[in-house]
Amino acid sequence: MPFIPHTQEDIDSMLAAIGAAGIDQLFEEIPAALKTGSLERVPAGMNEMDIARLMTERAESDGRYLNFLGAGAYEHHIPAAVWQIATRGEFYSAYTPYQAEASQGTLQTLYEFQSMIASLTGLDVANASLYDGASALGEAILMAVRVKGDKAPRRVLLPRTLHPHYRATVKTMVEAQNIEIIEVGFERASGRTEITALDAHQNIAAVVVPQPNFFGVLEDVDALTAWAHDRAALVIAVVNPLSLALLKPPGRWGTEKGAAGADISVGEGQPLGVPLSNGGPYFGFMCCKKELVRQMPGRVVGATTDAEGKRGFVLTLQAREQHIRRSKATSNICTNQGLAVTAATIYMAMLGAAGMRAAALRSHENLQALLQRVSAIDGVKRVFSGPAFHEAVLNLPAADATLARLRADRILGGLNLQPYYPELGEAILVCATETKNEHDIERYAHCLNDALHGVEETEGHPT
Amino acid sequence: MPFIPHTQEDIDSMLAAIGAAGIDQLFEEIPAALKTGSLERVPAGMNEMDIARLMTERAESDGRYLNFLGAGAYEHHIPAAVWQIATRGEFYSAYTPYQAEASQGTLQTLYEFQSMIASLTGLDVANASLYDGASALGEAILMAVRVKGDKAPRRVLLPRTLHPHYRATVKTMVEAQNIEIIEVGFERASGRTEITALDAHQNIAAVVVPQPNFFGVLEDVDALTAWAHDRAALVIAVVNPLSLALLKPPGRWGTEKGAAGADISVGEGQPLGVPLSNGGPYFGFMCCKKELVRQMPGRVVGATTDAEGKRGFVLTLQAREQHIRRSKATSNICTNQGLAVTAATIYMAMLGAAGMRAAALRSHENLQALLQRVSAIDGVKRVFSGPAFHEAVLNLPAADATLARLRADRILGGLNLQPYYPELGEAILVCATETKNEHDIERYAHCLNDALHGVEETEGHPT
Amino acid sequence: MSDRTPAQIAAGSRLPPEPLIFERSQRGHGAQAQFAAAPAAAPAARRASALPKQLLREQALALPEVSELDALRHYTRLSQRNFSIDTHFYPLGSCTMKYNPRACNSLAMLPQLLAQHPLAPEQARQGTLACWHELQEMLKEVTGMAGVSLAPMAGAQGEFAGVAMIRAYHRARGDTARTEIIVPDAAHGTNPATAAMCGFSVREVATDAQGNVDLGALRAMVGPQTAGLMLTNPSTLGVFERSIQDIERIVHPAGGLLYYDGANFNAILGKVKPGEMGFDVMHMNLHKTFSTPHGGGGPGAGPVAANERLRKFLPLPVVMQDHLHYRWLNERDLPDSIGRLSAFAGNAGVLLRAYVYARMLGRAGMQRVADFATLNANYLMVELRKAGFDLAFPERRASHEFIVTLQRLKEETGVTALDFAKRLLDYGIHAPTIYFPLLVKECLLIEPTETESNQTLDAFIAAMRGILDEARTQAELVKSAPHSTPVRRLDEVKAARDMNLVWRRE
Amino acid sequence: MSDRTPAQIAAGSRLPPEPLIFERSQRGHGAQAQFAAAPAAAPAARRASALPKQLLREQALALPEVSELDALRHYTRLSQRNFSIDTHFYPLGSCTMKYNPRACNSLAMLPQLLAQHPLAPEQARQGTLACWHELQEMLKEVTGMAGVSLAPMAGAQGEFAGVAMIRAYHRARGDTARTEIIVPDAAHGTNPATAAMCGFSVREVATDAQGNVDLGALRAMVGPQTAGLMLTNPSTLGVFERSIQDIERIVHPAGGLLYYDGANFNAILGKVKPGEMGFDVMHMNLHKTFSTPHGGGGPGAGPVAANERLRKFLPLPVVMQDHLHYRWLNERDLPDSIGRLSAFAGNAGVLLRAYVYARMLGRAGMQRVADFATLNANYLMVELRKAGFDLAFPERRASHEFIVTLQRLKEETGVTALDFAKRLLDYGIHAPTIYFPLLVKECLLIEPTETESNQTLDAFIAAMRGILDEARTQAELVKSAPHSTPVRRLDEVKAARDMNLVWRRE
Ligand SMILES: Cc1ncc(COP(=O)(O)O)c(C=O)c1O
Ligand SMILES: Cc1ncc(COP(=O)(O)O)c(C=O)c1O
Repeated sequence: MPFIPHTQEDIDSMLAAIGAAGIDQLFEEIPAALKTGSLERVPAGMNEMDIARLMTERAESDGRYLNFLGAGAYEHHIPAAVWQIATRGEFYSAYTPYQAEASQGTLQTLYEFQSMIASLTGLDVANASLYDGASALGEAILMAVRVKGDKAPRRVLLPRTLHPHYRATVKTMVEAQNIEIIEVGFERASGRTEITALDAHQNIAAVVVPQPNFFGVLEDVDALTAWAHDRAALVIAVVNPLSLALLKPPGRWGTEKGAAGADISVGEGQPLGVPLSNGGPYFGFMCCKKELVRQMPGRVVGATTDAEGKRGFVLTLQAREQHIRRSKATSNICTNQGLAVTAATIYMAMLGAAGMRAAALRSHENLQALLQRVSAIDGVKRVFSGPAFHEAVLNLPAADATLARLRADRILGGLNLQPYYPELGEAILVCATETKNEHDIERYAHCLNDALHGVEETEGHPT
Repeated sequence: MPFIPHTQEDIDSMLAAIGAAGIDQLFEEIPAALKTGSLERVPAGMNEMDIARLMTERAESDGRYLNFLGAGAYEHHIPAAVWQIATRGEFYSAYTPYQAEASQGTLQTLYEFQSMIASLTGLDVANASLYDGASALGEAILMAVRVKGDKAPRRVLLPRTLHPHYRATVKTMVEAQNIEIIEVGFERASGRTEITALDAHQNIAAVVVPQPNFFGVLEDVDALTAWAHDRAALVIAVVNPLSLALLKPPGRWGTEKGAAGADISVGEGQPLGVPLSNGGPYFGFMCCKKELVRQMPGRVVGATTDAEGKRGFVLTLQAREQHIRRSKATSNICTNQGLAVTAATIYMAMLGAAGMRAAALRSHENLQALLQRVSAIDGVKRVFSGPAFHEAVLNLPAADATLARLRADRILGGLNLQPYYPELGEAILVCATETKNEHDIERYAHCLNDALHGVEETEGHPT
Repeated sequence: MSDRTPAQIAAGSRLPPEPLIFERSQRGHGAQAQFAAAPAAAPAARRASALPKQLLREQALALPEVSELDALRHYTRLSQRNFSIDTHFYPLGSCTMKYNPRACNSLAMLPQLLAQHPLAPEQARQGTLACWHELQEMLKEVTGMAGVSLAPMAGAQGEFAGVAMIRAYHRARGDTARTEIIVPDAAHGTNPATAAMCGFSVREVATDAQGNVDLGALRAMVGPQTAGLMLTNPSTLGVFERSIQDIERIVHPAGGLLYYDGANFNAILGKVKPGEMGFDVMHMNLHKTFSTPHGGGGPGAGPVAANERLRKFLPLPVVMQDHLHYRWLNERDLPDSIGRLSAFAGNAGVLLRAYVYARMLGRAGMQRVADFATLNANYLMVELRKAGFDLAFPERRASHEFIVTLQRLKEETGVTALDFAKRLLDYGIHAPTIYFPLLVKECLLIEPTETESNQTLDAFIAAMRGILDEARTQAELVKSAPHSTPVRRLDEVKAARDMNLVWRRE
Repeated sequence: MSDRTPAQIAAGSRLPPEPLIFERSQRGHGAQAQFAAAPAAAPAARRASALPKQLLREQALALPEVSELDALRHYTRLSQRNFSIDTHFYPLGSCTMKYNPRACNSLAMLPQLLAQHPLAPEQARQGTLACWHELQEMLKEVTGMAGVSLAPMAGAQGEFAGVAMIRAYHRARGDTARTEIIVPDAAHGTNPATAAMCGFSVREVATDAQGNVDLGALRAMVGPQTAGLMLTNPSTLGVFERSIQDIERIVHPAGGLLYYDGANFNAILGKVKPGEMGFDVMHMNLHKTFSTPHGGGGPGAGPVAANERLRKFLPLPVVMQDHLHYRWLNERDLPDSIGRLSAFAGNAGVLLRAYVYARMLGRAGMQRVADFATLNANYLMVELRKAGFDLAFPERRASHEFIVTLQRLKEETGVTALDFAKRLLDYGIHAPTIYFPLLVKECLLIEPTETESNQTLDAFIAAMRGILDEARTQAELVKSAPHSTPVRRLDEVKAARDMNLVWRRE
């Protein structure tokens, strides 16, 4: 029996010890009427050899594409060591470190992670992960409203430059909490959130500030933070952690203008060594100012000492969590994204500040090179003028058909923005990270030019 | 600097401690005339991201084939766990267990390996590996001649049914030892070694007996062993270890006929969980009777106890080895194939007797199914009548062209025997292991039929 | 290594603690082979200097600088300072720490799968979509439900989805008076926390002496304000909720819905279908029942399944098969959906692991899961009773887990469940869940899972016996455990007080 | 776990020994998910019963029967009972235990590469052949040789190939009187053993007080019977053989050839080319200089390189580039070759790892190898001298390694090199090579490699200092080391006497 070692002899002797006539008897407390006959629609079992072949064939069936998609999930180089270590059995098959003395490996790794991500965001403390960037934002909004207290307004400004799926997730998560989410628009020319438009809103609990925003455009985070703090609203930063090797950390936003930096910072951890893998498992991170820590959701690891005075690590501040506080907890989250965090910690330890800066910088430069190259193509136009990080919006004729053409050339050319931002017309969001070289950029431009102006081709892409 | 952590500061302080002005000064003892200017023909370095892409592209460039090649290297299912454990850093990056107390992981694994392989071959003792099956046979012949002593004849019978590359390797290895290697032929009908032809030879030190032989045919090992022992010659078995889950172990060969079983057994360990990977790293194994152990080459692990009486494992009988005995050693071997042996041990532990028997049996059955199916094709004929294990020789018109046609269908159809056994005419050696299913066999037969009788096709295979 | 002074290295020292990676850091040491090369010559316009200065980082970044070898060595050594399924028996109740087949990991991590972008068009990912679709279908079958969404990323998020669906259902009917969710007092903390996140107030219903929901109390609690009841069955007490049919007959007629917390689904997989027990909506913990890795705390996956009534509220996205083509259902296809739970499609790679596991088990294998999880648990329970342990529910069969209470031992010897747990670590066994459920004093919730052999179970029994003996003869040894771990018992109070949550250069 | 009785588990116990897998075995337990399924219905003719009965196995097979989990757990736990580069500093002299980059492993194990059959036609493996060809070219460049064969599977097999080529060379010239190979008395054991396997008698030449070959003795030894001299440079004594040009001027004119044992190539990579030092043929240890894994004893790879005179004797196969196509050279292409050394093409996967490593280092990286290996060694040497250790060659620069002799310490305290080595294990450091070369009494041959940071070197120095101190103040502690390993000092004499080499059911 796959994964079950018992022989008939084992079964017999165990049943004898129990004093039961058969295994079925162990289920005697279940009302007979409820017992299931069969699982007809579940196929028969396969051995490992056969499933390995099936999965290999499926994995290969779709082929490989040169990828210029970003939009919240980024292709970066991941050192081979990262997942070779993260998938070691001791990390892979352990669980939440409830028994601290038997889990120092996981606990210390998480403590190191918290330290690293807090340094990246420039904030005081961090938790040990939430599910993903979008749900982390949902949690941050709930947290901000809790921090503001029962008497404060339950109104949050959410810029339209934020990832549409983040906005959708937030909507699902705050839906039952009587929180008013107000979307604020962006300047058509720069692609930045319209600060003047914010002034229309009063009594705000929190303002969400993405950096870079969904369009790859860099927001004027100092001004936004100052605006919010002037109105006693909390600032929730939504950041790409890799970009923070290059960009001003949320903890410093607006400080020149007298603001005290973002109060909470969340984001998607995927760029830190987590493969694209169809969208998950990734991890959300959350950092905040020290004084807010008791309202923070998620597990937190702290340093302490043992009976002999040696340093060690434990889960701490558990009184915030569901297993202690139940319906009064800061969140219902229990299982988080530990393994992805382990990988991210190893990634950050390997790259360090210099390596991450190099990756961010090269990504930035590659995008610039790509933009320079495709701008020369007739009909292709950059939509926003603001400075961009590693993705940008392009206008071009017939986005959908163009992307299909590129696909036929084994290129994922970008995301069609039509369903999300019809106001932008025929537009795509295109991304270039450090994984792209000059040859790739040239190939992209060449195929794009062909797609738009080339000889009429049959649409060679699959179904 | 890749893999070198030193900063200029580190370098300076280390040089200061040494009292040297620069690194170059550390090389001052090297005559200036010998110092190399440059390594012009070595390309510039690449970072991991770029080499990963290059290797991935090269690996993918040749595409995937359905493989019916055997001939000494066999495609078997390998449990995913095997190499995930074997490549754990503690196994992967350790070396020969000279410090036993710090190497119990490797030592115990090797002891377990020795136990398993000795059980498979039915012999008393085993070493911890040699390079591969072919060189292990070379070592076995040298060992047999040593065992026989200086006064005995230095003449060894080597059947022509043995893998041609094994015969070539033996030739290289014994070349300087004044050993006469006599090739003995096979019966044209059965594909077995011709026992009657052996009688022509006298004063033999050892007889080599392959089972199954290169043609996949099962030799009459009992008769061959008895023949050799009647003449006081040692028997060196060359066996496929996986087949021994099904076949009589060498240690029992000829025992019904009064012979005492093979004296030495060697073989290629690859079928035990080692991937094809272009031919290596594999490992050779060697087992022998206890009384021959002091002439055995290679490392050996033994059980012992520690200062507190606890069981532990050490390298033992080292007085046979080069680092102690130098020019009088049983072999010059030092580094062996430890990691592949580790994988094989895990493989055998996972499959156990039942799993290995199932793999062997299914391989046998698949070959039978394949033979049944292709025999129906006009022009295809099985060459030998003897019972076969998991490969067999087929006659067909124009072996080379037929294989090229199959290759165009992404099938590796077998090995062209023309260069090795011109006497067999247009013949190929074809193999089916448990990895092939009915659909694969049908596809093979179908494409073979097309290749031989189909509509004229252009040779679509890559240059 | 560097931290073991000669004095520390006495005879028989334990695996030493490992310094922080920051303490290994030295300026300029870094894994340079991993650094992106600068482009040959980037025109000024492309460089970072082209970015507005006020948006750039000026502050130092406190990331460690260590060579690749030092990083690798550090995390390898850290890993060795963990107990895990792969190294230790891990009978952590409620968590189903069964063997995580290695093939599930390597097949979900095939390079081509890791390279797939979550927004790549469906045409470029048919192979993967097929896996998820088949997984949805298998989960429908084992739950007896009409629809499945794989979106939730853990059990708690599955609960959120399910309870949000209950809310959406009542709302859709204009039934806005239903503001309460009932949970048993033995319920897992995520149940009340979830209900609160979904805007409900939480009522706890009592448990009777046999571990069942107190039906009288339940009857008294149910009414037009009841949105639903959340129930784990077998319950967190390790027993099957026998009155489930009665419960259904109380809640449904009152207009409430039944939520099934599938954390304990391992106990009844292939035996009973929640949909047939009368539940309307449920989640599964794939990291438990379908053996995806626990990963030191996650990631898991918590698919949600619903019956006909509730399926239209399922969270997005969902995969459907359209002739031979697979595609995502989105907001336009499922307008009543509670919406998205994440930026993409949940823990996609975890779902692939579960898919591989499910295909390997197949129909027969799934039915064996509950059989052997239950056999192992009952065997342990009976043997521990024979060894002198008190069971929380001695009259009941164990489900896949059961509870031992050390209340009497504590009174006799002062040894607590915590002490006992720590001492088990010295025996090379991960402790069971302790102090949960809160209902049973000094409790150990023990779940062996079906993948452990009788040999391992017997070794556990021997260890439990040994510690019981120690508790009676040398209590101090137990109370000061663990003795063989890299660190001794850790001070949790100090941790909470100091709030040392991030490392700072001194 | 099962083997730790309560009594054994005292405070501070070490990682316990792990039982044998056979002792975990229980009939019928097996990793069934790994078993090949029987075909639906195999006609009788296809079954094993169709095989002649007398050829079948009747004897039981003493393989363990354990579940997949138990097997995984066992070998995972065993692995933890190893020191390794990935977990410990490992300054094992002569073995170049440098960091093994993980990318080398994963890229050599890409699924498509693992699936390639060694007899697949060249057309189906152009990508792989390209890698090997480029590796050959790079090795030619760094050795200064005219041709390379990648066939040898370790250093010793490379030596065999090289010495067999020397033999073939003399034979081809009809010069059959050359029956002797000269090796320094400090040579590695494989040198004389190889010469003997190639049918030569071995003469050992003495070493002078500075660690160089005694030129007088050499001159006296060389003659018409001399086939060649095998030399490691830097030698196994950790110093560069300064008189190499003189040696060349002695051996070559006498008709002998020069063999370079490349085990220490790490010390001079990119600094000196053996071909330019006058060597005719040589091997490299890719598992040393090119950082392929040592794997608990192997596999390695020992490519052989030769100058114009000897290249036609290189072993088979060799890759050549023919326009844009790569192909194998075989017996027909190289009729003078010494022939095959293995069934296929050597340790192909190891060669791929070396290729990846070489490409990552590149030209500049290769030149840095010797620089930093030498810097680290000289730093350690100087610091250990300062700490009071005696150097074997205090007047010399260290190459990439150097020798400390504990002879004086032994006389003073009774602590031997073996004791010292065992005590280092307690400090979490793998011992250096001890008692090799045989020439220096109570020696430690210490090779840090270039990939270790100064921090690690300093920790090593501190440990050496600490043990020196212990030796003087509490010698018994050192003499009874190790204390913290899973087993204490093991009885090698008993092992050789008992010859317990395989497990048997009792
Ligand atoms: C009974 C029960 N319900 C719910 C959960 C929550 O599941 P998750 O941790 O996956 O969010 C758990 C898991 O710990 C559980 O045991
Ligand atoms: C100096 C020297 N020569 C030769 C060898 C033999 O190399 P291998 O172990 O790869 O056969 C070694 C390796 O141990 C060595 O150190």
